[in-house]
Amino acid sequence: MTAYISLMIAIPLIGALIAFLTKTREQARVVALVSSGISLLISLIMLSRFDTSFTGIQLDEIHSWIPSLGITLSFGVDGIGMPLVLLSTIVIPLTVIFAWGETKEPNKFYGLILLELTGVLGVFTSLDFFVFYIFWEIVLIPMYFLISIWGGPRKDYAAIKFFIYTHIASLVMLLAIFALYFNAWQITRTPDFNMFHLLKNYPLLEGWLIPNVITIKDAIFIGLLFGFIVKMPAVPFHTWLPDAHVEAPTAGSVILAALLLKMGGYGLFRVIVPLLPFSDSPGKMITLLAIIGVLSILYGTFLALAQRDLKKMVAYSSISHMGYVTLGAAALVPLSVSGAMFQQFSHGLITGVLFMSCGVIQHSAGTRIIGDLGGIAKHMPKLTFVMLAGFLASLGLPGMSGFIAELLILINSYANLPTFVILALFGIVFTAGYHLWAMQRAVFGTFNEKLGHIHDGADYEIASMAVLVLLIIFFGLYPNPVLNMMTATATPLVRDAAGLVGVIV
Amino acid sequence: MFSDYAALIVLLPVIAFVLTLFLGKKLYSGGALLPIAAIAGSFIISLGIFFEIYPDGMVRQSLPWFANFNIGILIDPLAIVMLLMVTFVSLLIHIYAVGYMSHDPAKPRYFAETSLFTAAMLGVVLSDNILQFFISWELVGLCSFLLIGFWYHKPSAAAAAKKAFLVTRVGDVLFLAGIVLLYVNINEIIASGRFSVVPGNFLLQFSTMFEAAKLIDPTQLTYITLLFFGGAVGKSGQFPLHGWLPDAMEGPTTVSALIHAATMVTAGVYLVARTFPMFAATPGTFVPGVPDSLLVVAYIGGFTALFAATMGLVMNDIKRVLAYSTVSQLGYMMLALGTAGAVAGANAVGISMFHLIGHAFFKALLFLCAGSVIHAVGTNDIREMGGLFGKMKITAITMFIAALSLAGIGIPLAGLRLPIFNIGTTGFFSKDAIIEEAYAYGFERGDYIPYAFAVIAALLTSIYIFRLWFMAFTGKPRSERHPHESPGVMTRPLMILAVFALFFGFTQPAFYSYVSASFDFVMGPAYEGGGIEPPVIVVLLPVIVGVLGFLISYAIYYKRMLDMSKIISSGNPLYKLLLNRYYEPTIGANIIGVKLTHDVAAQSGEFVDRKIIDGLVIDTIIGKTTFFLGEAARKLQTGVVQNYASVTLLGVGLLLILLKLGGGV
Amino acid sequence: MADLFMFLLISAVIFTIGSYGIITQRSGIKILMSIELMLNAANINLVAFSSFNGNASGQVFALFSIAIAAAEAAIGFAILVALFRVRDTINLDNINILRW
Amino acid sequence: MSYILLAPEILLTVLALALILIGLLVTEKSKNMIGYISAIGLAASLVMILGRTGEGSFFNNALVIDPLSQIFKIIFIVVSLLAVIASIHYFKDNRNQDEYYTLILLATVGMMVVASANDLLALFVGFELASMSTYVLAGFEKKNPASLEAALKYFIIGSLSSALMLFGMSLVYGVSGTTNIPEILAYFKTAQVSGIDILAMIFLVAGFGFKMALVPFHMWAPDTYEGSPTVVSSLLAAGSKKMGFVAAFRVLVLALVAVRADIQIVFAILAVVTMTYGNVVAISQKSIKRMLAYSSIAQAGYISLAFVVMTQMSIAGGVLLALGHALMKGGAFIAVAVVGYMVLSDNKNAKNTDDISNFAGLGKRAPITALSLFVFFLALAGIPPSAGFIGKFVLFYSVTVQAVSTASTWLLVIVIIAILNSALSIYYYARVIRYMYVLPPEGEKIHEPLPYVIALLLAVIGTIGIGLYPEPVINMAMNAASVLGV
Repeated sequence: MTAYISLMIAIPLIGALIAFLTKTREQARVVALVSSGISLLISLIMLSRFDTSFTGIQLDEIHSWIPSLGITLSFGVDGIGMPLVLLSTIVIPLTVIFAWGETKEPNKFYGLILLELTGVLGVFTSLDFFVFYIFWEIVLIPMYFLISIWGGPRKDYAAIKFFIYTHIASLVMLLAIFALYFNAWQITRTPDFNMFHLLKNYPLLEGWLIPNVITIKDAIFIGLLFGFIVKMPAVPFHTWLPDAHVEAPTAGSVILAALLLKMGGYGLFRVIVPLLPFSDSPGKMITLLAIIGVLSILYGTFLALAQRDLKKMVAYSSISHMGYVTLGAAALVPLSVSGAMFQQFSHGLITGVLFMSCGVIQHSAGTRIIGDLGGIAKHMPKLTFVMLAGFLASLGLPGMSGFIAELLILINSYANLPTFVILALFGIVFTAGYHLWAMQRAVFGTFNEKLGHIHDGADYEIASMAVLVLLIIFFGLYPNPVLNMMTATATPLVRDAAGLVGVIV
Repeated sequence: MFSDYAALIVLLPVIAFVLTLFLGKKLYSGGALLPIAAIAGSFIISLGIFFEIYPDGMVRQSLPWFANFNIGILIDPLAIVMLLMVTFVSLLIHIYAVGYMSHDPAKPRYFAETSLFTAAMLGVVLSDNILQFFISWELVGLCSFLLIGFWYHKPSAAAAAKKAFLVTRVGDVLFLAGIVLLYVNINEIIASGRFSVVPGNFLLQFSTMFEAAKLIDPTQLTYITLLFFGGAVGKSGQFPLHGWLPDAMEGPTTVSALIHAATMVTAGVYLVARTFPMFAATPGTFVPGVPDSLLVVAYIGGFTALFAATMGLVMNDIKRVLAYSTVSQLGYMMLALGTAGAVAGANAVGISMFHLIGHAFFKALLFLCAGSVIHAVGTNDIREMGGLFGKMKITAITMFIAALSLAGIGIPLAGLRLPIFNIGTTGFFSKDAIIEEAYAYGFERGDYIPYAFAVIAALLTSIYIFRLWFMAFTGKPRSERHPHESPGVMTRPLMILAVFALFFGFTQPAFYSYVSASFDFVMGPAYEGGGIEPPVIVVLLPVIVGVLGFLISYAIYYKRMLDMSKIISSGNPLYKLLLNRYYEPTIGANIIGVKLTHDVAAQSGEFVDRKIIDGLVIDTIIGKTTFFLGEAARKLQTGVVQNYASVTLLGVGLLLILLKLGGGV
Repeated sequence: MADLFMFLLISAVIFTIGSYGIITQRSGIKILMSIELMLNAANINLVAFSSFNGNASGQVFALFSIAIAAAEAAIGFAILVALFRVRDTINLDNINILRW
Repeated sequence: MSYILLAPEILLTVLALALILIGLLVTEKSKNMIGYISAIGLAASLVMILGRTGEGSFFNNALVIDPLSQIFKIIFIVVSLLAVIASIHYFKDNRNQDEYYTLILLATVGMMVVASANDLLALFVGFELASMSTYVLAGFEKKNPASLEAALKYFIIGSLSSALMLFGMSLVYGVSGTTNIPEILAYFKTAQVSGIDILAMIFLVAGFGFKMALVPFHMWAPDTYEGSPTVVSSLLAAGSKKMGFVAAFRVLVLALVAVRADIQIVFAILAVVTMTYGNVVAISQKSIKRMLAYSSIAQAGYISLAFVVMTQMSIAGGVLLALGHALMKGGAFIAVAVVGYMVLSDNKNAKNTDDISNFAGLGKRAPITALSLFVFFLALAGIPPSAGFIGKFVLFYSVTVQAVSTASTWLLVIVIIAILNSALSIYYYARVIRYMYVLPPEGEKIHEPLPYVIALLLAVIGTIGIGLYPEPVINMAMNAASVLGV
């Protein structure tokens, strides 16, 4: 039994505690960088130990915790978790580097970032529903502080909205988990919170929750789904996201978009897809998912088009991109599902660049309103270079990771969800539209003299963005390292779903 | 041995791109030599491969990529001629650019991007599968975006770049949809056991596609091919997605030359040519015996040829005229694929590609000449030029040659049943063939509309190109600048191109038979010619209209027999319509782009999001109500203890009632 | 049997009077008295039931409750006196600095 | 039957009486030691209880020692211990300390008696002992009108409810002919339900509801908690409140048996109304003590979900939440006491020291206090890992399970209302947290007195500890619930 994962989770936690106690900014950020760096190292070791061909859970470990409720500290990774673990351990150190110049209460700032790392790693590796839920909740707290201490003018509204909105979602999810747990207990008569055991017993559920209105199975399914799609977030439960992003500090936005949203997608693959075939009305559920997905894609796109604030635009683009994840998952074809997983991974990298760009512009020009910017490329060539790369990746340019994901999703979902895929394709043009339009107005064109003297991004900022860009291109040209493990896991994942199609196709 | 290094054809320019981008500043003239060397290398390799595989070999290399896709190289006759043309023309343009861009501070970026541009185009040409084709295709689009917006500080340039990318993007999405549909259909026939991918081949390889095309449901195939054609329409600026091409003039002239001659726009035609077997396999439901997709291709092409030419007549920006001429010529190529495809099978590919390559030479030449003129005069407006002939002879002469070639001047001796081969410019050979095929098509299918388009377009072509030449080079100077001939680094390429513009045409027969053979392995050997001997008048007509056009321009713009300014100033509606480009920019950008998409769709979405979902539901209904309740309930706590006691006793009473309701005793 | 009913009736009446007093009276003293009434109503019940059930625990209970009631009353008056010292009133309507 | 089992209760009683004598003997100066003595006494009895094994019944089966009484006694003693430790500083140099600690100890004894009462008489006596001691404690600052008003309201409503309760008991005795709870239970199992029973039950519910501060018997709570000395508020909110619950657990089981399922509806409505009312009103409070009062009303609502589905799991959940709430709420009030001390040390005659504005920048001014308060609030909001979360987890679990397994929609509705409530509660907790950590401080960093710090840390350790390793307490709670044999 290996202990990589618990080590990887523990180190940022310890690092956070140390960071809180440090006095100077120097110490704080060094601690943050070192401890997140160590986690990165561990995750790389895990990657090297990871057997791509093996479809099940690997590097797993289990420690007893609360026997009376059958709760164990059990961790492990497979094709769903490993890439996201990698993503987290890549993004956080880069965020720390990007935020190297933070001056406001640095020790708290870096400490909270490390706490976030602990939380997301826990979510992506826990195999026990109880533990999963705990990490799921813990993640909220540091983000609440990141927004409400370092945030913008409406930070209080945004922070509390974020907290309560997602908290309600996770509580609903918790109820569904209760039901699953009880069901498993009735069958085995042994308390057990192990995710896979609970999911395994789901098909054996029966009966109506509300007679002739909704069956227990469907209710549980929808409860879980709600918990996840609010986190993703999917239209119409997305409105907390733009507010949170607009107010959050850059580092906060990066973590929020790159990692926290992925928790929702992770849940989709870990929980929803395996259950889908066994729910009482899979057709309806698939349709529901597909509608949510496409709605998010198009709605997000058009909303992004309408935004005046660059960062808000990026926020809506996240909604639109996460829509692809839902769509791919709904198609229940191995490659579409692994495409959706890859979309999560690549969006994590891409959105990092986008939000960092917004941060640099905000910091340098003092505004993010597209209309007030203009021609900043003249004074910020380095930024323009990485930012353009990020935007192109975000609009799905081939050769960048985003394209691989969207291609896989669209091309493989069509067989099961033709209508929805066509609608999604329709969105692509507009996606390109708002990205380029924003670039044209904000970055290119004649320099807006009102901005006064503006300077290019600091080297550490540009560096961390450049690293992300390189990764985006690398995975755009050679996705196999992560894609293979995703496909390996996705194939058995949808085996039971073979032949299922939505109500509307 | 060259074929072993086929991959280098693409990789060399890519490497050059990276090096120039990061080291360019330190090197001579912004590192221009790197891309030049790289592309020269690509050219040499291509040439080597050509001699290796001629007459009937081909190069196929392929590696698995991700999922069930692959990356690979396919060099068959169709590809190799494109390779030679692209590398050669692009090489000349790069050399020319050393002079043309000499004063620009951002040279490294320029040469890096053009190098990548070439690489992407080469990628398109070399692809052995539709996905890789699409990816390179998109990268071409990206580079065009970067290069058109090269002077990004000019708002017009930034806007043009965006327009180019978006409009072609519309096409790209159709193309992608086509790929999706194809992929699904192939999987379907595989699943149904009627088809299986040859071991060692891959799902989306062209060879696989062609085999599968025979089994796919015909209507589906029509959709697929039409979607592909949609992509081609976008990239090759066919109607109705032609609007971006004239605006693309915002970039440096050399870039325009690249886009119009060597790269980008030809990709669309190449796509149709590349997937020609699939087009040919579609059923003929409208005109019997004419595959539907080819019919559409023919009509769109023909119409575009004419439609663009009309606008070419009135443009005053020297580059705009050329741009519309490009659109129109691309129309010819599509027309050729459509009509000849219907009557002469795979020969269509040869015919169309021949025009494509010929056009590449004389259009590149035209643009470079224009560039040289602009370089000298410092304006794009032909009304401010004039009398340049004396000052810049080389430019003037080479441009005149190009004009002749474009107008398709020549003597169809063979067409006149004389025992001699035809004599004429490259354009003459390629375009006549197309028009004759259009006639043949009309003759066999009783549908002469494409032919009509072609002939009228030919007339207009000759008129506007000579109008351009006369206004620019003859008459008295209309600006007080002191133009001078361009440096050798710019004029040498002109001369070389001029040679090709004149004499490339003589390779016609060999070219046809060689290139048309590309698809023998799917469609079987193509039968010769249009199948009929066209009457003399048909053979002569193209030349006649060409000459006629020349004479008209000569009369109006040189002899000034009738004063154009009257017609123009009298603001007649037709002229307005043409000058405003059929109001395409207004409709496209303003109405569809801004009004509908942004103002209507996006803003209403914004309203729903902020005001209804967020404002109404979350903030008001949930938030405000809760607070209100809180305040109200709070007031119950009066602080007077009797009320508390009363409430307590009241509670007891309530419980009693409840229990009664609850069904107690 | 009948007399048990009488006792219960009486106690109920007393109890009601007590609760009425609590609701209506304004003076702390009267409130205390009303509470005493209610407690004693309960005591009547206990004693009555005790004799009806024929076991003593009811009466024991009553004794306890009487003692407790006495203690309670003492505390109540103590609080009222202390309050009177600082506020110069025991009118409960004015004693509402703590509210909302 | 060895009275050694009763050693903790006896110890505390003797100690309480002894303290008065000590108070007479020692000088004003050295009265401060009394606090330490009582703290040690409480600690000692806590140790005894934890070490106490075996069960037994005493005084003609009027008192029983069983797991249920055990866990609640632990709660009561822990709360008093916290209160006492905090009081060591809060009432420093007060000349009536001896009486103060005596009363606290007596109140504790009273609660412990209720916890193990097996006879209505014992229950009543214990109830009154605890109540009367706390009446006085509430008004202990006898120069402070607020404190006295708090005491008066507490007293009036309190004695009213004891009157109701006594009346109810008399009726129960009347119909069953006995005051021994198991015998009453046995009687009800067989007897036909009569209107008298229902009446009796309602009176009992009212009586206990007053202590539990269930709507509509809660009216006294906010005023009293706000007015009383803060340490006393912590005792009331965390301690005597639970006394109501243990009494309810002991007696209302038979209420359930007596009037079958109907009482469930009553409790369902009480619970929902209570939690919603508490949370909604808490939002708009300026005074933190008052806010905490309402929040503990809301918590009472959650806990009384246990009565809605009378399953072993649900009661265990109720017990767990009660335990957690005791720690969190007790700690929270003590933290408020520290703030009060801080504000007064800024400015001698500051009014309403617990106003939220005084919490600005607390994270900087009193880090330990702020951090503990932060922990308590998150725990109260049910954020893992914390005692609050474990309690809610088990409780909501039991309700959900009941809803699913009996396909009863109304239970589902109730649990959904419950989770919405606990999400809503985040709002007002987060508001204070924001004051503490986001807003800038308005004064110097203060030195936090040791007794407070100890009390706070004990509470924090308890809260987090139960969250991190709930195994033992869960088992305890399950055993306790099993006693009721539902």
